[in-house]
Amino acid sequence: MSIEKTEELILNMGPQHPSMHGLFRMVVHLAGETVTNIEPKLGYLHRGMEKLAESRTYSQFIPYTDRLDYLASPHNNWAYVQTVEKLMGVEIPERAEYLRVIFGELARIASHQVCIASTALDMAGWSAWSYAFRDRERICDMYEMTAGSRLTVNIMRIGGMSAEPPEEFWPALQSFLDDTPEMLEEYYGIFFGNEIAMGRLKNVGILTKEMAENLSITGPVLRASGVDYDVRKAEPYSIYERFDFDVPVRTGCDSYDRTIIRMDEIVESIKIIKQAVRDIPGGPIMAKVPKVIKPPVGEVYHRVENPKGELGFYIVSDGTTKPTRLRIRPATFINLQMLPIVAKGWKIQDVVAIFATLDAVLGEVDK
Amino acid sequence: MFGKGLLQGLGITFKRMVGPNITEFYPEEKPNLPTRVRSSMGLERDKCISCNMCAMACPNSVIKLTSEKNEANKKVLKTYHMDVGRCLFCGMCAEVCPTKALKVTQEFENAIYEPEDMQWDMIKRAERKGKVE
Amino acid sequence: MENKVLSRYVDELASRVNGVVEESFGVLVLKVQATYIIEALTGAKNFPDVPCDFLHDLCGVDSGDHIEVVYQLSSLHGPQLMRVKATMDHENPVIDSATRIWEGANYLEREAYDMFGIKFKGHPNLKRIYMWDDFEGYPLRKDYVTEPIEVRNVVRTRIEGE
Amino acid sequence: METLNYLLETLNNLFLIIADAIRGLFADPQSVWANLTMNVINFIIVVIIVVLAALILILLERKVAGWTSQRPGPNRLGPRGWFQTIADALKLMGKEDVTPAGADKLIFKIAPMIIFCLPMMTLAVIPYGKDMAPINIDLGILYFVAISSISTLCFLMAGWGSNNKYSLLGGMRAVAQMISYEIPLLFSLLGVVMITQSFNLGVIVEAQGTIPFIVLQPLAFVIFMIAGLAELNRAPFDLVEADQEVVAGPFTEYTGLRWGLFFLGEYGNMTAMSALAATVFLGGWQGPAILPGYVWFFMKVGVMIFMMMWVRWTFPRIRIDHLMHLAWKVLLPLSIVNILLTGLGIYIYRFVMGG
Repeated sequence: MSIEKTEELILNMGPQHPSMHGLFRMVVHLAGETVTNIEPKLGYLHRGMEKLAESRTYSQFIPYTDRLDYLASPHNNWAYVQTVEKLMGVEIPERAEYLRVIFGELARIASHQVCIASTALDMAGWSAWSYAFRDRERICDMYEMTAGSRLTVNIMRIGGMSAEPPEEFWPALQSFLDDTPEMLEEYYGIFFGNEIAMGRLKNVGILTKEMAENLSITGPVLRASGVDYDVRKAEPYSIYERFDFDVPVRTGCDSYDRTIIRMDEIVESIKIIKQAVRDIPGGPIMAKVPKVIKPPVGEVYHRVENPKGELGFYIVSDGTTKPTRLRIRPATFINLQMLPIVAKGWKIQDVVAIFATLDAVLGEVDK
Repeated sequence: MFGKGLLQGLGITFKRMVGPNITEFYPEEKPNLPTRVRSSMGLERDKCISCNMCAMACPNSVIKLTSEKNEANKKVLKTYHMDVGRCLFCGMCAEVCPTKALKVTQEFENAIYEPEDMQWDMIKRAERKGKVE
Repeated sequence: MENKVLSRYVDELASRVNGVVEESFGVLVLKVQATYIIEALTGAKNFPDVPCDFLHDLCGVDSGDHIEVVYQLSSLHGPQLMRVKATMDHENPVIDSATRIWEGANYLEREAYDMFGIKFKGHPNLKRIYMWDDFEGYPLRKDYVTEPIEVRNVVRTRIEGE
Repeated sequence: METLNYLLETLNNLFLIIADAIRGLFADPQSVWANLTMNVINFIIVVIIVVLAALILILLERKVAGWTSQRPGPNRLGPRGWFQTIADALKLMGKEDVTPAGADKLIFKIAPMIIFCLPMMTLAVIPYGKDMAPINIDLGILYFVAISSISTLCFLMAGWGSNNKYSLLGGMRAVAQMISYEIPLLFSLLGVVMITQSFNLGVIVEAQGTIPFIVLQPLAFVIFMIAGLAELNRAPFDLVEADQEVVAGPFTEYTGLRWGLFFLGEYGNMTAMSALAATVFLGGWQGPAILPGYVWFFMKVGVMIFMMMWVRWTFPRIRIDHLMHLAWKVLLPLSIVNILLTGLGIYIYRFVMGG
């Protein structure tokens, strides 16, 4: 008679799984419902962005940056064009800077709304999901009327912006800003204030401050672990030092704080946009840049605060029209390292929730 | 008190349930797209000076155009093909066009059944569009 | 001011690890040989006053005749920035893993291995991360040959009578 | 006024009159053959109720889902989309019936059939109107709960038979969840049984002539609703078929009409549970005599079902350890307290009334 032993159940989640946010795949080792180990497997959306960049000119690569973190595409444009501008030493006009800030912060709001929505959806909060997406549509409309696209906006150019916002943009922006407190109240009422959601998220997936620093975590996930660090404050790029805003920090280190900190960030973004709309000067939106962009020989690293973490571009130029090496520092790719460490010992349902709070976008993870 | 959040949530969904809908009834009511929307490309043959700027600006080498010289030694467009299967719809081609011969258009119903239909012959498309209107 | 202090420490560190210090766009770049990398990184992490204790990014660069690993260091407690470059042989790039210093180097080193074939000694799980396991070659190296568009771009043609 | 009253009376007893007429066709209205015919007719009626309820509820569910998220819901087929479920059913019939390679074929195939039978068996004891229970048995409540708990077995069979890890996880969750919630469910009903001193559903409805038991037993009603939702695997307790975690749990591998049967069974069970709630707590067919009894009954069932759907589209899903915690540490003690209070109340009532 053989002795039957209990075995680990090895469950393959993804790439086709409803809560894997795209094409993420993880192999989950389960003892009953409890997770004993997770092996993330990446590369199902790998398009070889860095390789593509080596065969594109500097301006041709801008549309590709849209496809990185496709929920906040203006931010990716921004990081990239600023890196090239830094390399070339281009000064861009004031109005363009303000417009960049407005679009960047709108993108941050949109991205956080998607994060809140998808976290709710991964816990079967269907209505919360649809409300957040409903409000995000208004931001998409604003993108559409300015740049002509709703998702992959492609709005920034090396040296400025691609287009001046049309007349109907400003009233739309104003009414959106006016409605945001109501929106946030609704998200809170339907999701964050809900006892079931709190029970699911609070004290789950603890990422301590030390772990976060050691794992190179950035962005809201880091700030939810109690680290007061934001590139916009620590190393102000663009014109962020002109605005008065706070960096929301929470010390809960759990899934709940990782999600609700995005609500706080939306509030701060609204503040920034309001100041930018108040102060925006007139003038041109495009600096004088040569038709063919040929940066000098050199290397530059530049980072911005993407909604999901720090997005960095490292460009090595050899003086030709195409970069020798273009490195993208993807925020969520690095943040994803915490998943196996944090999720160990929790239930399979918590893994889904923790993954949602990371707000991973597979376009950025897989590049 | 435990349960307050639950009741609040029920209240919000009930309010939305009896409130107005936000749906766009798409096939019956066509959306009114802003003029900057880049859903497809339109070419005006007469304006084109065959400068090849669009083909050079394109990140994915979607555009292939040929030209020939006419009696006045001016370049005239002969063929203009777009391999839309590779197109990112980034609008860079329309942006660099010096004569605005290539423009973004708001025709968004681009779904097709066969992969070979993704090869757009822009001149033919322009002519066909002229007939329809 | 801050930068001067950092610059002094970097110079000291450079003399210890036989490195060269350059400056590019306000960021100090420390170039070392691959064998000294652990010493350089630990040194940078433990600078007094201005520790560069946050591994911001790690990537490989193929500069033609040799391969480099570039570490972008920063700190969560100050504005200091620093870049460490480790140079190695193009044919057989081997370097010590930084995972013992920062756990966050794990995926980044796997990516560098995947794209450049840099072998990180002491890495807990050095496997390809983006490409599939039996993929041949290292795509981001300059000597990697990509097939032209015409070969890749296979379009199904319509069968008559469909 | 006289004629109106007469009309109402007739409407109220419409089905009884029809039944009497059918019985009247036989030489001896109480013969075995007459009884058999009546049973067959009752059976057919129950099947029609289950299928119709499922068809309507699937549409209603999608409509409610739409309304909560500010959409109109399905609106393509028929007036305001009323024929959507029929089209879906036809589509399901046309689909290929796939059995996974490693499946335990017998178990895999009979699981949906059994689950489809259960709502018919349970709905047979519900009194739809005065003297209108298809089968009037004295242990109605016990029978109902016993039969409805068989669905646990079906979920486990489907989960095990599919040879799929997600299904297995879902099946295991089903067993853990449904067996736990059985106990508070039955205990919450015991208070009502103590008051009426009968397990017969007809008697329970008769006892609510003046006051529905929801007033006397509010705690029991809340416990019953929560436990009932869990028993039905409805959100926020739908861990069994949670699509975000175990994709669709036991139903992952099912296609076509087999999957459709699961769906019919689920909505049938939902109707049955709402019918039980309406019968035991909301007074069943009792209501102001402006409408026939069965209309009142179905209106109450409708309200219960709407509540369930409303809850489903509002709340996120509960976690499995919280689920167990809720069942064993909250609902079970509360239901026992409820029984205790009911007993005390009955004792005081008798003491005061001098019984």
